[in-house]
Amino acid sequence: MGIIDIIASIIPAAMVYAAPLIFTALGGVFSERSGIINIGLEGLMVMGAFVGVVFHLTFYDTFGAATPWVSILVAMAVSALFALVHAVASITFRADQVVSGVAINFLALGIGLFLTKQWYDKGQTDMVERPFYATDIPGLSQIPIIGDWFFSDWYMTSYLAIALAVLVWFIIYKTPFGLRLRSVGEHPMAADTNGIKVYRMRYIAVMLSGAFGGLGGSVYALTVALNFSHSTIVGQGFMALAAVIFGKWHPLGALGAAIFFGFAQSLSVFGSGLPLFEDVPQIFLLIAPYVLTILALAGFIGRAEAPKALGEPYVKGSR
Amino acid sequence: MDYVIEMLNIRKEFPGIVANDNINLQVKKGEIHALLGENGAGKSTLMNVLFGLYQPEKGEIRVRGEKANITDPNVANGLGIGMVHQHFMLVDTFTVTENIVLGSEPKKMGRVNLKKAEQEVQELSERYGLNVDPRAKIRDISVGMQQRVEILKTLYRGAEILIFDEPTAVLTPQEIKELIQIMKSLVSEGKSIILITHKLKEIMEVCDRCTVIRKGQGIGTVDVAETNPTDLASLMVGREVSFSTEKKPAEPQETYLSIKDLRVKDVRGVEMVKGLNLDVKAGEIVGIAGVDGNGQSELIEAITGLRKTESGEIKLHDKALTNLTPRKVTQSGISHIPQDRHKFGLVLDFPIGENMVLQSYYDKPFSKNGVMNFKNIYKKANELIEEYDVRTPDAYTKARALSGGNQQKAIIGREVDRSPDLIIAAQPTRGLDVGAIEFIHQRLIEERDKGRAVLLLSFELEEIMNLSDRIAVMFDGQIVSEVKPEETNEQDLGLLMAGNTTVKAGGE
Amino acid sequence: GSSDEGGEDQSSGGDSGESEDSSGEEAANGDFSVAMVTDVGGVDDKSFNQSAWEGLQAFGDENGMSKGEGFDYAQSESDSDYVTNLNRLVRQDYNLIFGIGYLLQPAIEEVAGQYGDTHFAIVDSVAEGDNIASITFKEHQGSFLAGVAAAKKTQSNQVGFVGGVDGDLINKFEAGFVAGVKSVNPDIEVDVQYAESFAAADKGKLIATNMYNKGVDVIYHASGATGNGVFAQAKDIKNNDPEANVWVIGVDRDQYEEGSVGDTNVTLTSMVKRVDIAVQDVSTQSMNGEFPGGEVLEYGLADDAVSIARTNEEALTEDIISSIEEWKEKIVNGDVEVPSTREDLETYVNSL
Amino acid sequence: MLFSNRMINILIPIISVLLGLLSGAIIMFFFGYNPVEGYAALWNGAFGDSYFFGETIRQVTPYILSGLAVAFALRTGLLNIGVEGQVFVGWLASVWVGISFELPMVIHLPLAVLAAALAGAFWGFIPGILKAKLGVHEVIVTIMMNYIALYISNEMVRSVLTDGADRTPEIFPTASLASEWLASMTFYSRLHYGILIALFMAAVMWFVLNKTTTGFELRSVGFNQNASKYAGMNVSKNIVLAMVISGAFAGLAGAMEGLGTFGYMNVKSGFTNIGFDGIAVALLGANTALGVVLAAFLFGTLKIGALNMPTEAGVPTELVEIVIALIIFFVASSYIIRWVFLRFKKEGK
Ligand SMILES: Nc1ncnc2c1ncn2[C@@H]1O[C@H](COP(=O)(O)OP(=O)(O)OP(=O)(O)O)[C@@H](O)[C@H]1O
Ligand SMILES: Nc1ncnc2c1ncn2[C@@H]1O[C@H](COP(=O)(O)OP(=O)(O)OP(=O)(O)O)[C@@H](O)[C@H]1O
Ligand SMILES: [Mg+2]
Ligand SMILES: [Mg+2]
Repeated sequence: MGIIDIIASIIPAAMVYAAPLIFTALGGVFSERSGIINIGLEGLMVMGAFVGVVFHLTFYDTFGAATPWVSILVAMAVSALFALVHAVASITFRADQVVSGVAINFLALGIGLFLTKQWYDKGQTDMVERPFYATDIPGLSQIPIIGDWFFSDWYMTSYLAIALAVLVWFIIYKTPFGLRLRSVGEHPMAADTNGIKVYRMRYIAVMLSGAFGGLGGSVYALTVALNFSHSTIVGQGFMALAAVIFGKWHPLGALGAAIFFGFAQSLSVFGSGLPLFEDVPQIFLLIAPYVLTILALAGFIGRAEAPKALGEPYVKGSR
Repeated sequence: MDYVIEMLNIRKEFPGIVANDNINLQVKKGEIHALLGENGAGKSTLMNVLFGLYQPEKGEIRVRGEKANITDPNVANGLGIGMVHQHFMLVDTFTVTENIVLGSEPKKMGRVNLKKAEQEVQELSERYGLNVDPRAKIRDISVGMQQRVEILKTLYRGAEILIFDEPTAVLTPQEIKELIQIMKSLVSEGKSIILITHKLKEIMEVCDRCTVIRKGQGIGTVDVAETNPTDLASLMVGREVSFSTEKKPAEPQETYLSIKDLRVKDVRGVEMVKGLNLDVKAGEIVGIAGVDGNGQSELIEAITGLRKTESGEIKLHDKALTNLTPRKVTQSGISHIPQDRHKFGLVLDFPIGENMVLQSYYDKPFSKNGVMNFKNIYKKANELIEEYDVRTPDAYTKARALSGGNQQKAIIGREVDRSPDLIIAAQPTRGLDVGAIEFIHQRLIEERDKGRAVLLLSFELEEIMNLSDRIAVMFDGQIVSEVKPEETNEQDLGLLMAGNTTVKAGGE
Repeated sequence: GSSDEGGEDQSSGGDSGESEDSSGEEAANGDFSVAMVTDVGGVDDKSFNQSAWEGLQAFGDENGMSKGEGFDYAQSESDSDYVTNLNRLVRQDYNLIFGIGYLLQPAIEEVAGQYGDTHFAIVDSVAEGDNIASITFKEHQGSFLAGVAAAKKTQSNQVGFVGGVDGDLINKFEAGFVAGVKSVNPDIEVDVQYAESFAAADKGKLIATNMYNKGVDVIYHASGATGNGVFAQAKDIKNNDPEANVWVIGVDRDQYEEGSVGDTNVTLTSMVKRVDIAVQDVSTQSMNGEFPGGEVLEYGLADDAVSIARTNEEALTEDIISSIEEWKEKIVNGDVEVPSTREDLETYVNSL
Repeated sequence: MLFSNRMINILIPIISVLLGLLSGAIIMFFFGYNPVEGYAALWNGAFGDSYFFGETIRQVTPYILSGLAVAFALRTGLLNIGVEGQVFVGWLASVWVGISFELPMVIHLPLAVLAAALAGAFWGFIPGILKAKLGVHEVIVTIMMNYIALYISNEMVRSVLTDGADRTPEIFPTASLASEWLASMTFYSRLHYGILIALFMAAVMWFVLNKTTTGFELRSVGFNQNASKYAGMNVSKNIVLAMVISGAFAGLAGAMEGLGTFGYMNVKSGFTNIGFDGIAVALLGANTALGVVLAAFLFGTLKIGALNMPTEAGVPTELVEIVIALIIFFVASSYIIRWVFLRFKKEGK
């Protein structure tokens, strides 16, 4: 297999790995940009995966081929509502945001598995019959090299991830909403004095993080895992959190970080077949993605500045 | 009489404290109305009520004669009330324009129309002679500029009534002058201004009337034309206050601190101190006068070990201090009252008592073999609290809960008590009321008289003139001239600080 | 809560079980009772835990018992729960207790040592003790036949093996599979990769992507939920190109369902491991007083305890089936000794 | 006065726990289970007899230590999500020492315990030094270090400690924390001496943080780095130290498993969750030593008791997961409980 072919298979594969992280990390960006730490991304993904799979299984007969798309929408909606728990606790009740996020993680898994037991009478759901499928983009996939790399065997959800990252970048950096969102995360009191409803912005941001986390979880479930169980989401949410910070709380940074993770993972799998890595012991390939991340951070990504008000509940008029 | 603002019988409580107790405030159209009171008297609270940040427990607000229910800043903005806060309400990472338009952005196809916004800001800025760069990031511009951005924010929203909460506390004399011009031009356009300041001189200079509050209660309103600073001060404090601090002439002795050809870079790597020379002798107060941003902060950070020096030499009693750690510097006999008390001076979440031993906790009698002795710590703390009149419920109260003035007194107590050879006091009275200022000045002079060297950094010429035995003017990273306070005046000093070397040291 | 009648709580052992004199399990059938402890997979893992539970249920049906009365299970949430769960069941006076999965081996040994009167059985591992029966499967035999199927099916002469976590048990699958493939055609390359997890569907998908891209057309997975990713990738390719020659061989139970893509199916076959048969068998022996304590029971092709699923009739052609039958014959006869470790595999392959 | 502040502080966690249990009861009821039976089963599962009590304490032991690890770091302003990985390396190191030497117990056991602490400390040192020197965010590094620990430990078990086996041999009895005496007292539960180590470490944490100059510095740096630097403290050193101590606690949690509960290390197919649960334990315990001990106790009780719920009351164990989550929420949202109290207080006057 030539290098071009190898790349052609690595790119879409890396994107499959990256897409759920991208979605979820975008959610994390929203939340943390508004000043709310979201360590509950894992739980939001769990909720998304659970809802996505259950909805798909239940309504496949109704929606047919469109079911995966409807399912991820429903997963977004439910997860957004679920994130409300985090919002109420950390915004209105001024809970420690890390604590509340941890609780979200427990709660999502608990609810997901409990309901799975109730509804399916077993520890995991059935497999969805018709998940997302990768496709070639007609026309574009014919372009030499580029076509193979970027337009063959991609999931629509992978394109969606990139598109949403750009959209979120636009929203956060170009629109009034984004300006207000960022101001709330940097200096909520300044925002307040400018007449911005700090609580409302934060509620919206946390719910958006729920929606995006739900999207990430459901996309993972409907492209990769195909069912829901205790072993469906195992750490992806934390990787997404890492992508948020790695990407310096920037949507495109998070996109880059998630893709970086995707490539690192792919390399660790594909590597054993590449001449360069043939003799590298398996263990090194296994840990390579994680070591590379640390090296990248230490080497050239370096210090990242979090939103200034991150983690601090806003109390009107406090000093 | 048509008042634009009437606040009647306003009462505002915080847990355990009544910040405003039946206060009245009536502001006429087109006037500059001063609001005067000690630290913690409740001025900011009253204004925050007017601006809709706080809801009063009782009382009524009328705007242009009509009863108003100001539930949040949006309502205030709508009523034409704008506020420049004591602590700036600016987002550091945003540009000037972004900060100004935030919350009422011009839009174009769903996006912020930055071009239009920048243009509008530019126009406004020119119209009032504010001279700000709409595209600069807040963190890159001076405090004075930041304040103008705050003013622009209110003007952009069409404010007719402007509240300035201690705008001059953080400004250089030059900037203060410019601000006063700006305020004058604003009222000449028919706008009304409420001005909070501790500087009686400023009240005398620009204000029409003055409302005084003391410990949360309204004392009354006077016409500025019919009063004088001394009366105002005693009205506010409730006793006589002396202004120019009494002091004997200095008796300088041997040189304690000597700095030779010092060069220091700032965070961005720009050289800010460029071959500076300075001596401070025992028994004298040397004041550094200068416009903010001429390397003063870097100089002090270099002396205290908080910043690396590039080259040059710092000596205390002939012992080199250059590039020692802050701990070593402290141990060699230097005390430091930092410019930013929240950032450097205190661990706000520690009890005030533990803050009193922030540099000495590791030493006897506060600890032994690495184990803290809290009994001794709090004993010491209570002594200092007593001696320096730090008003706090007790030594176990978190530093955060104290008012700025009391926080500052605690720091001064701590620093002076270590009986250092050299005290570096950077803006020791920033934002404090006259009573507190008086107290602190007294302490610094006492220390001088005990034979300690004092290096004073202040952007307030009055403070420099009053306290210093010798004034070193700093400009562009160097001491450009040295003058005696009795041989110069604020005018000449101002020129020297602006880098004008044609003024002869010592004045004519 | 024993005063409440009916509902979910039918366990007579429950709270009263602690008192020795309560007559223990007065199940419908005499007073024999049997229970199992799952590993962290849970009783419904669609894998050996589930299969074991089905065996218990079947045994119960046969003997007129119902869940909680005569047979039951305890689910483990983490490795440290095994001992606790085993103990709980001992205290509830079960006569025979199964530990499902090799992970329970040390726990079973420990608890069995403390309770000499209770019978224990461990599945998938060998434990020492007179009151322990060790139930193992000749997965290598089944995997061998899976290898035969793969070798017959491949057109590219490249097949793949995806393992969960590298270790003795999964190595058995690997060795058998490779041996099967090579026995049919020594020239076929077998690509072996481990995901180092039984729960990493994403990794499984990456590995499958890599393998299929390299030209592998049949992948045998022994990797739990990681295998979901392998199925996802195969289905994906198949969906894009119904003509594509991509196959997955399932593991533990018939994974036909997992392979369906529209009208076709990518599950070539599955290496079915009938833990239920073994569990039922040992339960019956124990009930009849013939508990094989201290013995190692090896269930293999001969007992039909490992077998090859034939659900996908379209894909598993006559030709393949007859080949499988042929090799099965040889294995059962003892003509072929299927290797169960990597070392044996090497010897075996060299001898071909 | 109706309630003193002190009393409110004590009451809040208790009320949170009760609210959490109450919510759990409502859920059980809603899904057709009998909450009384459910909780009775949970109680029996955790305290039903001395065996289960012993097992509960055994489960509490590593939770105390992993909780301390998270709490210690948080007290100094660092979020250590890497406790999980530090547990792994601690476990590995303790077993390594346990199987590799034959020494008298007085040397062997302390050595094995120490090895675990050192290994954990080293695993904490890496994110610590990267944070201190390069400003790299500890959250990412610790997440990555978890995976590295998992894979490396597995590899070590397979290739270094054994010859390709899934599990190391048993440690020598001289390195074991297991105790005949404790076991026999609790009907052969796996209760071991580790609980003493855990409690001792909680005392150590309390002492270090609250009574020593080191603790003063650590807390100071946690609150305000600038002021700490101004006060002459070495900020970098303290950040590293915080992570190292935190990692050492976590490493000890690993030793509890390696030398106590299991006596060996095996190839793991995933995380143990001791470290992740430690985050919840620490936060439930308000990051104080005593709080962590109590929270670990609650956590261990719920986890062990839950195992009994399906067999005895037919309630799925997942329900306990939900209850735990709700308890954490109520503790986190204590502001609202406090607010209610203050309302009462005001009106009660
Ligand atoms: N959010 C708050 N919560 C509790 N107490 C407060 C709060 N804000 C102000 N206070 C208290 O109310 C009193 C009045 O404070 P305020 O800030 O209005 O004083 P001020 O007159 O503006 O003082 P300064 O000159 O120092 O700015 C002080 O005792 C202060 O500690
Ligand atoms: N999801 C997250 N995103 C960003 N930072 C996080 C996140 N989770 C945890 N942290 C980090 O958690 C640590 C503890 O948070 P906490 O707000 O309690 O500490 P702090 O003393 O306020 O620290 P800081 O000075 O960083 O605000 C901080 O180092 C913070 O940076
Ligand atoms: Mg913080
Ligand atoms: Mg004020």
